[in-house]
Amino acid sequence: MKVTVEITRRPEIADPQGTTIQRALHDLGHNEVMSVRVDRVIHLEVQDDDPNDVRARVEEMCRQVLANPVLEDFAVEVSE
Amino acid sequence: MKVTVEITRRPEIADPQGTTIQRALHDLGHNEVMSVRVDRVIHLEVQDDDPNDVRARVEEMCRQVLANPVLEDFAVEVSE
Amino acid sequence: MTTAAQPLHRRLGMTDEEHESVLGLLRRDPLPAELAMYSVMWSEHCSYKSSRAHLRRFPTEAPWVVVGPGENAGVVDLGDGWLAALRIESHNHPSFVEPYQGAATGVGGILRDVFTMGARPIALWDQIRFGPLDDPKNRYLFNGVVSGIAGYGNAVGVPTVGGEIEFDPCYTGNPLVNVMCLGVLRREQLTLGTAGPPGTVAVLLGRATGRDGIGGASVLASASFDDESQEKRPSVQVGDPFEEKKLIEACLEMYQRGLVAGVQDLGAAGLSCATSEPAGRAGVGLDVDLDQVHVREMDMTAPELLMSESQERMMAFVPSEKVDAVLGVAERWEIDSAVVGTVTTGGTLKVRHQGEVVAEVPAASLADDAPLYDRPMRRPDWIDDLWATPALPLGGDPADVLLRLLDDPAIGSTAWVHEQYDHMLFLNTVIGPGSDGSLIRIRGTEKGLAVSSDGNGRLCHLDPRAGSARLVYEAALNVAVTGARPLAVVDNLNFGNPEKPEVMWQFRESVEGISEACEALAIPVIGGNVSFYNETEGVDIHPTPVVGLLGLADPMPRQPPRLSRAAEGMEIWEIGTGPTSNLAGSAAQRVVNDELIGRPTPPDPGAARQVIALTNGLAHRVPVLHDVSDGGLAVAVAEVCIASGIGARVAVDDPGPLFSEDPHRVIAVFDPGTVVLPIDLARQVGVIGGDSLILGRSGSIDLETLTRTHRDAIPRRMAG
Amino acid sequence: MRTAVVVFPGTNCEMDVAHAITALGGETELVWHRHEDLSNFDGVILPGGFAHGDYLRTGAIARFSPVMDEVGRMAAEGRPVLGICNGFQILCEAGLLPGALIANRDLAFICRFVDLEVTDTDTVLTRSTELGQRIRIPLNSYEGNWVDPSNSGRVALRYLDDPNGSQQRAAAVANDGGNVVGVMPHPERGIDELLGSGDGRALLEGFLHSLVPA
Ligand SMILES: Nc1ncnc2c1ncn2[C@@H]1O[C@H](COP(=O)(O)OP(=O)(O)O)[C@@H](O)[C@H]1O
Ligand SMILES: [Mg+2]
Repeated sequence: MKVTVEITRRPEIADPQGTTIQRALHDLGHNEVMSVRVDRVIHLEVQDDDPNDVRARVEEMCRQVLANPVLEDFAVEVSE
Repeated sequence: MKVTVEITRRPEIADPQGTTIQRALHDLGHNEVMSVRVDRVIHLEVQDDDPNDVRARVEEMCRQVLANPVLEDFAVEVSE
Repeated sequence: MTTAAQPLHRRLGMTDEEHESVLGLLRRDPLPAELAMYSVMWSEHCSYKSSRAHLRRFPTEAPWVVVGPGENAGVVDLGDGWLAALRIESHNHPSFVEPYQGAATGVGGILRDVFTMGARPIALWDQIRFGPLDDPKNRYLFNGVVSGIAGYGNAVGVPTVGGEIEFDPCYTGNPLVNVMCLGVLRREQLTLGTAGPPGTVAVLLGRATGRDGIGGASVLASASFDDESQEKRPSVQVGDPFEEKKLIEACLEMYQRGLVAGVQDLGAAGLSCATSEPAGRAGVGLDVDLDQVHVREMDMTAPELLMSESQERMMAFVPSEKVDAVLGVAERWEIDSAVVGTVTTGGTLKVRHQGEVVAEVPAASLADDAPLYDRPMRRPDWIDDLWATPALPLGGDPADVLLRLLDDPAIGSTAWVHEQYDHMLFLNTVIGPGSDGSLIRIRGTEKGLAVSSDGNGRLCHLDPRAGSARLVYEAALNVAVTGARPLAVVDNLNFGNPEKPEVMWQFRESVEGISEACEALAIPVIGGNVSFYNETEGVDIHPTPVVGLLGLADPMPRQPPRLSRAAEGMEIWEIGTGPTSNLAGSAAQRVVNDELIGRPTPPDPGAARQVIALTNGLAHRVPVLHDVSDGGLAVAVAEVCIASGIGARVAVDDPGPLFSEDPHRVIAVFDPGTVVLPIDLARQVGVIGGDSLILGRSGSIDLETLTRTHRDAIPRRMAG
Repeated sequence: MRTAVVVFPGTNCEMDVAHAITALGGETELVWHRHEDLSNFDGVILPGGFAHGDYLRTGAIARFSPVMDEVGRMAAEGRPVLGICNGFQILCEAGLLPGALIANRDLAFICRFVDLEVTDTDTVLTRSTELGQRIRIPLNSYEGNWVDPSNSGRVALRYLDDPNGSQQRAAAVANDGGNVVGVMPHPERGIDELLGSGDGRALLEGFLHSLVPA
């Protein structure tokens, strides 16, 4: 099964990378860009047929290694 | 308008981060994980009301700077 | 939860008595923003309320001291118009909450303390301590901290040229992350944290202010650590080395062009500190308009703006006619800036927000009227028991013990750590990580700056006074092996809960030990930092003072001694009073017997001075000089063999003399007949040669095994 | 004969490069990235560091700096253009060199001396060296892993071991003309035996010998 995990930085945590990219886009003339934030998506392929089971396992992986609970939230999506 | 850009690494390009994460997951006993790929998502807020226009602009930003054509492909999604 | 019902001052971490003092000072109920400012400024972290009385014990004067404790960094004179600035700081609790960002922001903060003085930061050191690496949580913390130091230090462009690592179960719930920074400057660039005369304009430079780190000083760094800390997580700050790099360059340009009257960094307590301290120091007042502060989040309240610990910000105090020039420099370096205040006569700090006065307090009171605690002290009973128990003898073959020591992550190679740090930038690192002291040249002069930092929690647990004193002597010897003469000390006092009389006693003893050693060597303490409340679930860490010592080699040896310069046929001499066999607190005692007992050999100031002086002279003449510390003589010789890629034959095979860590000893390696050493202070212990290390009749270890064991000590554990 | 050393916000090796070039008898000037005119210079070096914090991708934002048009012009005119470390990354992003640089195989920053072998002497960096010559200089990067799906780069220096996973073990890559070179290890950190090696001198001397008056 294919699983997509989006890891997003918590809104209250500063995002220097987003700020810098926004500045660069303005420099390039894209002044219409109001905000930028960069997150990570992790695509996993998991050998298992039960979507609920897969979701539970991947959520555990997120808590263990994929996401940093202090700074980030995660959302798991199981497909096929 | 909110725009989401997913920047994916081309399959033929090595992904040290994905490899490392997969190894870490196996170390933790998650042997069911067959593959891991780490991509980036960029969330933009763009001041403009015409979705087509927004898409065209963001695609241009992608070609210019957000993605590196040697390594990456991109997909733009405009919402609201 | 009862928190909602608690009065504001308690929610801010203030005691009722402290709240009473504020009432007494202001003769009225404080406004919320005022209470916020007092709470952070009077926190343990910012006010040193438990330690201040003891810190007065330190000797702080010497003819070469330009700025002593009390400013952002200590400054000493190096001659010919050159000055050096040095400061050390801890980021223990933030690094436990989020190791990468905690360590990264620690680096950012220590850099700001140094470039606030007008100095260009030229080198960093890290002193880090964790629980044993067989616990995955400790590996996670260790890895995160090292990556954070690398991530920030490398990107900001200041080399990390050394440090130290220790592992002990006492740090499992409470890792220690200290960082130290050295800067150099020309005398005319010296800048102080003063607000300047009335009319001077306060310009806030750098990153926009957000809600990050609110209460970091009062909440995270000034209280014990427990499960509730989980809820304190929103105070995590995120560092931006890119912004800091620009800020460094912009500030240095301002100093060079003489545009500022004073500068203060925004660290703990943020704007509260950066407004009140400089005004207090200058004996003036300040009008601040919070609406001018550039922000990253909407609807921030006045207390939030005053307490935020957003990183990479500096406050410049600028004569009014130079404000445009300062704003121009900021723009050129692509950093944000805002005029936020004006210096006034009279000493009142007046803060406005959205048209209202939200605070109006005597500026100096935030720093000067902070509470001062004389906390009870008691010598713990268990010390005598520890001293009375004789250490177990070291069983086993010495060659075997040596291999086990080299495989210890605190003794094995630090390459896994220091190869993640850029330690070569600026082309000044003559001696970098992996040796005793670091040696940094000042190009265009004959001068070399030698720096060493030393801590030893186990030694200080057994004897906080003697242990702390020995740190100073060890650091002095470490700089002596590069040919440098000790100049000054900074200290980072990492201790447990000061509300416990035993911890306070350890603290006092440690201050006493450092002071005595400094006096014996005639060097001053020019700055430092105190970190209390290093305990988890009621268990305190070992008392862990860390001493950073700056030495000056002028001239620097043309060919400084290096571990890698030993060659076939050279003699190995041990310098220092002998014989020695006390194993109390040694690495061998820990590794072989897993115990911590006995009374370590106290320092001998006379012998220390003699050995340091002798070593200092030898540094200009011998190819290898190496101080004998962790792991004793055996490890010292093994390290020379590994670095030089050659074996040695050592005449000693008694475990005592081989593994004892008694103080004031170095080994010197040189061609026969090239050096004459005083017989009462030195003895030959072996010769260099062959392809194995032979310890008397006890056995031999081939060079390859020696090298591999040493190299893999950390990597093989980090591989999981 | 003058070399421009370009400074982007976040660059940090500019002073080291300027020092090394000066020590070898060359003449340099630090040029801010907003500069639009390099007509006074005969060659250009993009030094190492973290331009724009390495945010987004290393070199991605820097390549839009106004000065980069001039760097492109000099490259096209056949003048010596050298990118060291982050400068290499910028030249790839700008399309002046083939390929791109991604994270080291082991996902760790690497700062240590590495041993290299000269595999092409027909470039501005290696012209004063000999084929097969061994060179020892420091590597100092997190994203030093060169990939080139087009297989079109000329590898001028190769690692003897494989520290970071770089394709063909490439440590330095040149364009077809040999006048644009990117090198991941730092030649400017190898000009003084007191600091561990003098092998970088031959590389920078090659660059200086390639300068011809504009
Ligand atoms: N253990 C110590 N020994 C000597 N000086 C100290 C010690 N702890 C703190 N100081 C001095 O007190 C002053 C204030 O420190 P601190 O409030 O931590 O500064 P900052 O706000 O810059 O972090 C500094 O000059 C520091 O050197
Ligand atoms: Mg400070």
